[in-house]
Amino acid sequence: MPLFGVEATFWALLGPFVAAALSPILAKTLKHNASWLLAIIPALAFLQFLSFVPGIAAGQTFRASLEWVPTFNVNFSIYLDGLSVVFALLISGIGTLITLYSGGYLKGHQNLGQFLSYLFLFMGAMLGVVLADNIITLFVYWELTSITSFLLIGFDHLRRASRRAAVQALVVTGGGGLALMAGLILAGYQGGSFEMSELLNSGDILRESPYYTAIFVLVILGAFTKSAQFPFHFWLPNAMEAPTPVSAYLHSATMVKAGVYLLMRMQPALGGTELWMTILPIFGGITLLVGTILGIRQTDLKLVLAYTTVASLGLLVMLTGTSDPIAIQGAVIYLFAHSLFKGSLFMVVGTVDHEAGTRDLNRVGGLFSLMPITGVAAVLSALSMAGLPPLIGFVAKEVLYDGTWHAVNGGLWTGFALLGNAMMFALAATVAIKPFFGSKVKTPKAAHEGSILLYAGSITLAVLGLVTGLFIVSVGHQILSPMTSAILGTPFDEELHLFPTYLSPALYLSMATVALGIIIFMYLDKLRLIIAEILRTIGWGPDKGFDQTIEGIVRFAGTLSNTIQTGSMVRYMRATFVVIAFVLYVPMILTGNWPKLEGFGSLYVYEWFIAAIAVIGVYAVVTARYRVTAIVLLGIQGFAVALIFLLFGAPDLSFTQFMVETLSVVILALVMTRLNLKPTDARSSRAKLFDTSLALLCGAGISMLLMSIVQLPFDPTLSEFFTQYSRTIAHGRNIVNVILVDFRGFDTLGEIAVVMVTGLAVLALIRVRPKSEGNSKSENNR
Amino acid sequence: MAVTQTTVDTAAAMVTEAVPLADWLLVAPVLLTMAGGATAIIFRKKSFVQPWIAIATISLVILSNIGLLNHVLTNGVVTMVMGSWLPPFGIAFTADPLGALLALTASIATLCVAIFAINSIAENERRYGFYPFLLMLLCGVSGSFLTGDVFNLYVWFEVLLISSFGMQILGNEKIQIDGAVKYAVLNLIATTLLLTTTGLLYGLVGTLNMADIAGKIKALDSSGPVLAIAALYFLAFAMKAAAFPVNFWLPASYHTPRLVVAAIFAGLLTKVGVYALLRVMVLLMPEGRDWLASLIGLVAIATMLTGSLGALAQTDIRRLMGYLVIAGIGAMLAGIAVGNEVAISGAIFYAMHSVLIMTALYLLVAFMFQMSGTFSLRDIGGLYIRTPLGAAIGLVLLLAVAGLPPFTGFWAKLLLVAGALEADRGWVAAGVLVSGLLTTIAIGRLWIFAFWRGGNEHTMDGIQALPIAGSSDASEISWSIWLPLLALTALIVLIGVMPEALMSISDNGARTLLDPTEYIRSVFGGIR
Amino acid sequence: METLFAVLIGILFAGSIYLLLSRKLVRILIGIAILGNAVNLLIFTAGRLTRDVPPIIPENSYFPLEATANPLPQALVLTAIVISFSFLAFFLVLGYRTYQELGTDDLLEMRVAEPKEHSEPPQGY
Amino acid sequence: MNTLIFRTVAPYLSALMMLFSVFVLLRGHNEPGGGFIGGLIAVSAFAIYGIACGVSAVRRAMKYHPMSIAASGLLLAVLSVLPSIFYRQPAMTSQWLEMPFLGTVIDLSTPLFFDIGVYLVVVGAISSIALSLEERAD
Repeated sequence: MPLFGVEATFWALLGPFVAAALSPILAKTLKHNASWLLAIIPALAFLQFLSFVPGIAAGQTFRASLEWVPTFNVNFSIYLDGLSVVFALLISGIGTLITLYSGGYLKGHQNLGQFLSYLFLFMGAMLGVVLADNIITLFVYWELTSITSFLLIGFDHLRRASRRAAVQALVVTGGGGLALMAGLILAGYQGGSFEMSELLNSGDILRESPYYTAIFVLVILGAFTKSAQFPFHFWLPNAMEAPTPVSAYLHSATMVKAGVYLLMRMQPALGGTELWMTILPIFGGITLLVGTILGIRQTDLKLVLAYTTVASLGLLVMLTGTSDPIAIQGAVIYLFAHSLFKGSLFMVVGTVDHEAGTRDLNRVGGLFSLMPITGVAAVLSALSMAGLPPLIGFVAKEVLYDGTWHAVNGGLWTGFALLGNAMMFALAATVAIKPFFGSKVKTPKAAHEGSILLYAGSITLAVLGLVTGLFIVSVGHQILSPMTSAILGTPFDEELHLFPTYLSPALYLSMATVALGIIIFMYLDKLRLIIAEILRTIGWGPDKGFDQTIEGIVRFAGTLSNTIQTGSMVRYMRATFVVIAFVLYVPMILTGNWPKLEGFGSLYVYEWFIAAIAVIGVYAVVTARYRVTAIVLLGIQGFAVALIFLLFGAPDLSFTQFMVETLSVVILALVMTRLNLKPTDARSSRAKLFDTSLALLCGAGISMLLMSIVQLPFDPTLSEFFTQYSRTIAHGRNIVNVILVDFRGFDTLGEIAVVMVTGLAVLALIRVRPKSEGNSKSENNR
Repeated sequence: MAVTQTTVDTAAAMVTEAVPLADWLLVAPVLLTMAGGATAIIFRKKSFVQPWIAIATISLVILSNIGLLNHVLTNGVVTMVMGSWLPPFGIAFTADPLGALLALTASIATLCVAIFAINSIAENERRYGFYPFLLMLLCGVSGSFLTGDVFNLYVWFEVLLISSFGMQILGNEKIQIDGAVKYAVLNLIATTLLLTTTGLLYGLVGTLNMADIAGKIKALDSSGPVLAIAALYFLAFAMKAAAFPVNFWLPASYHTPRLVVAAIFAGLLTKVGVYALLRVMVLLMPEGRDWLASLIGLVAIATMLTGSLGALAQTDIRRLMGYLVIAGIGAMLAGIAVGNEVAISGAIFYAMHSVLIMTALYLLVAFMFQMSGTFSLRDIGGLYIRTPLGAAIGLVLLLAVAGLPPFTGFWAKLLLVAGALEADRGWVAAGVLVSGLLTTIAIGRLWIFAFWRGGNEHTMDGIQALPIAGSSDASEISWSIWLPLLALTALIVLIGVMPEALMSISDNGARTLLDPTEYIRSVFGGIR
Repeated sequence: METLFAVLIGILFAGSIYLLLSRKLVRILIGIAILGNAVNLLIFTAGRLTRDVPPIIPENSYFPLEATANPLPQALVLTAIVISFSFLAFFLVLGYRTYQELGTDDLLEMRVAEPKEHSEPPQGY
Repeated sequence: MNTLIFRTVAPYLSALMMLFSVFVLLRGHNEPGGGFIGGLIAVSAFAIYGIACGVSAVRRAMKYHPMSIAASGLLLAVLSVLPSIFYRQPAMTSQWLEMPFLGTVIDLSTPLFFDIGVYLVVVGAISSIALSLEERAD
């Protein structure tokens, strides 16, 4: 692979995995300083992605492909366009900062190496998701993010809450992933290609396909679970059990945005239909409101941020769903802005937690003088989040209002957006003002500014939010508009301005948002109490539902297994024979192929006689009351069978049958008479009736099947061959023996192997003595 | 002798041209294991040489199987007729990619188990036949995979069955005997059904050679008996493969023998049933398969769901793994139910995956037992802290069995789902996916309980686990566990990351099954 | 004449299945013995029956002088007899040891591997 | 059963039966008989000897452990499959060697060795089962 150009991107994809392998080693020797060294890898990847920006702004796209599983059309292909490159930039860029931050945050932690390892694995997977062109490759990376986030969320694994959150994330996002897999494969078959870049051009075929609804439902199941859309939103706040660097990374630019990415990616292929334009905005809007309302309820700063993330994701899904170009442009800018301010705010909260020892809203205050740099970062980011000029968040809000206002059903979506944004404004204010301003509160730890590792990330991202806001025109041209074009599938380049050039509805909406936001902020404490009260009254949520579902499934599984696997051998046998009877009769009934009851005429009397003896023998055995009688009677039918063999030209068989039958009876008698057994059958008469009918049914079925076969003409080619060559080539006059040792000698080889192993197995049964009961539990299975 | 010598046209009855030596690779696994098994019995009192006889034999078998697979991939389906008798008169051994691939995988799993057994099977149990049983089991399994004759298939089934009986009871503890009764009786019914059906099939078509049957059965106009025989074969092999609702024997017995034994059982036994289903339902009786497709689909889904739900319901890790075997069987049946190239190739890939993963999982159970001294999900815990490497192996294996990428199980599931969707059988795909989700929950729980949790289920939050009584340190775990466990895990990761080679073999195998011309041509050569 | 034997085989199967369904291990063992005979007879019959003439070539000929019984099913049955006999022997000893170890031959009382009391699966995380 | 006459006669009877079993084995290729039946007759011979003179006497008479006999029988059978490899023929292709012996011609052939293998396996394995069962009885 070359070091420059499109192919070099494969190195950028490989980089994080290399870093993951290096982390434990470096962390062992360099401790937290290892993160400086390791951060170089994502930084290099960032530069690599950056090199594509001018080309993409000029309307180019890039594609590179390696063979992976050609048998099944799975390629290791990457597709770089406006959409994927922005995501890649965010993932690698913020990833670099998070790497540094992790070093500071987990300084001195004994598992720092493992942590960085998981983080890089996640980063690699996430880069793969956004860059993969092949839908199967995309899915592989998609599930990898689920698995690695499982490890990251559960990092603090000795706490039950962490484990629960990790499993929850794995089950919800992994489960959604399975639906996505089916959806993507269906789309691939319908669209005629497994490459996303080609699939995007067959949007019309997909939208008109009879499978469109199925594809749509499956794909949005994947996207909604990953991006925490209502009612799957609950795993995201729980994932806050993870160390803060994880939250800052997963919930700003990466994991949770994967679903949004997917929807944006599929917009040209699946978007624009009524279904798309209804379901997405509705669920997005609901998620927006649920997220903000639940956010107000929280006092834990990290949880406040988590719920606003949920809300922001809802907003993004809603905007994408409208399929309106301006709204999508709004989504793009908002997504970009959100990645910057949310990443920064999470790091700020982490730093506060790290330095002050708490992140409870009511236990912190007046930290600005103690932690000025962090404070500045917090204020800048919060301004962006609140959507105030001159930060990029403001631009985002202007454009998105413009979009919803003009979209189909725009009024409703605008309403959702207004309410959500106002609450978001209030929450942004809370996060920035409460901890840093106002009167000083005594915190568990004496707070002061942390090391550069701790503030570098947040201040960088915060300043970036300001810079991109100030230079929005060129940022728009270079980065945001190409991304919008990629989502729309058509070129889109509308000039962006920091300040509106004319008085638009968007500006009024913006002002209304601020006004409403301030009111909410003022009554925040009261609102919190009210919401808490309402939630208490409801007393149930999807989070609790998850536990109940799992518990229910496990309990149901237990009952089901115990019902099927009763442990009663008698039931097993009955079930088995019922199935056998079923299989015997169903083909006959369905094909109507019953045998003719004929052909008794040509029999001699003694043949009837022998058959009768055999039947009597069996009947006697079945009804025998005592074992010994049964065993002796067993011989009768055996000898009758031997006689039949003799009468029908099989002396070898007959002799063998005589010998074997005698030996069987002798051994049976030898073994069984030594046991002190009760003679009774011990079956109730009802059970006997059932067993008798079942046995007769099976017997009759086999009889009829055999009859219908022997009434057909027979093809004797094989035996004619054996007869012809038995003496001439194989030098034997006893054809049966020649078959045994020559024509079909391998059967005999297998047969004597069975005999030999039987001998050994019986020896093992008799000679090996079990160990004494006391230690058998631990001894069994060393 | 009084008779005058007659002239015989030998060429009309026998293969007369020289046979390439490479064709002997077809019978090598069977003959080697038989010779090895017999030798091990002769030396049974020298218990320290036993493992090495077995390991040497199995290594040779692996080499021979690699050669065979290579032979098949370069020259197409390979046939050798025993005793030079022209097919269909003698017994033919025929290796197609399916058979050769599974034979190789099976021998690899057996080698791992043979190594694991070095330090885990007591002297007395070695003397009474562990290694001979193991070798004869491999003999029966290899014979089943490679034979091209239905009656001969039955014989090899019996070889592997009696060997498995021997392994099952080794130790003679109460629980083993009880498990053995259920295992043995139910399996005997299955093989008897198999023999009955084979007898009926012979009565119907007058031949036993698979290629010959595949050709002749098409010519039969009477569909009734053919369908009945197809249904009976399906039932017989479904019992062997442990499909719902005839799989009672598996959960009743897999937790009872020695773990080594459970490992090889889980790896090989059910897969032989699946193999036979593929061979008989797809190659020999495609009409029967088409006719039964919906039923097989239902059975597959029921098997997958009862398997994965069963895994969720268990407290004993060994039983949990047993249910995972069942869930996997359901997935393979789903491939047979769908029956197109992608799905069949998925079933083949899954079978290969299942041999490796189930063996590895029981080795993992042994490892976990050594570390914690318990099989109960309630009592186990704290393994992550004590053995990060073990935890990583555990995670990889469990993710692989749940079908998550980038491990072997994922590719198998992918093919199955894609095949089902391509064939417009979305409900089968849904079954595979739902079962995958349930399995994910089950393995997620298992992993957090055993590894992440600090101690047993009563451990308080965040408190470092105290070592559980009877447990040992990771460094005390014998190399005879580490080596096979690491090797299998490495193989699973390697195939998961680079699946192309095996995908193309599976695909090749599926094509050979679906279009029997190559198989028939290989057996009959230029005769027909 | 195959029809008669088809009926006879059905009866043998029915008898053995009835025994297999019983609760007592000894009866099951006897059922297995009968099952083996039933299957052998089935294979023999499926290869069609011919009276009297065994498939043996006279000493002064290279081919049988008249139509003989079909030799192939005989060979198959011979293999099957041996195998079923081996299995029967194993089962007999297994039954014997079962009684020794578990002290019962009643299947409903054999609950070591799968005990009667089912434990609830563990919950929680 | 355990009379003096029986004890005296049993060894001779057993020896005769052993001879007969070998006869049945060898003629198997041409007349009814063969390795399996021959083996069963030999087992009966050992059984009679065992009932008369005790298990340990049988073990002494057999010289090798019955399982070893069975295993060598299987080895012999496997070996008899192999010679065709030298003639570039498929496995198990029979090889015939006509040896003049005391005026008659004896056919030495791989199927014969194969059948002897069958005989040994049956003798070894079945008598091992019988012996171990009889031992438990004591």
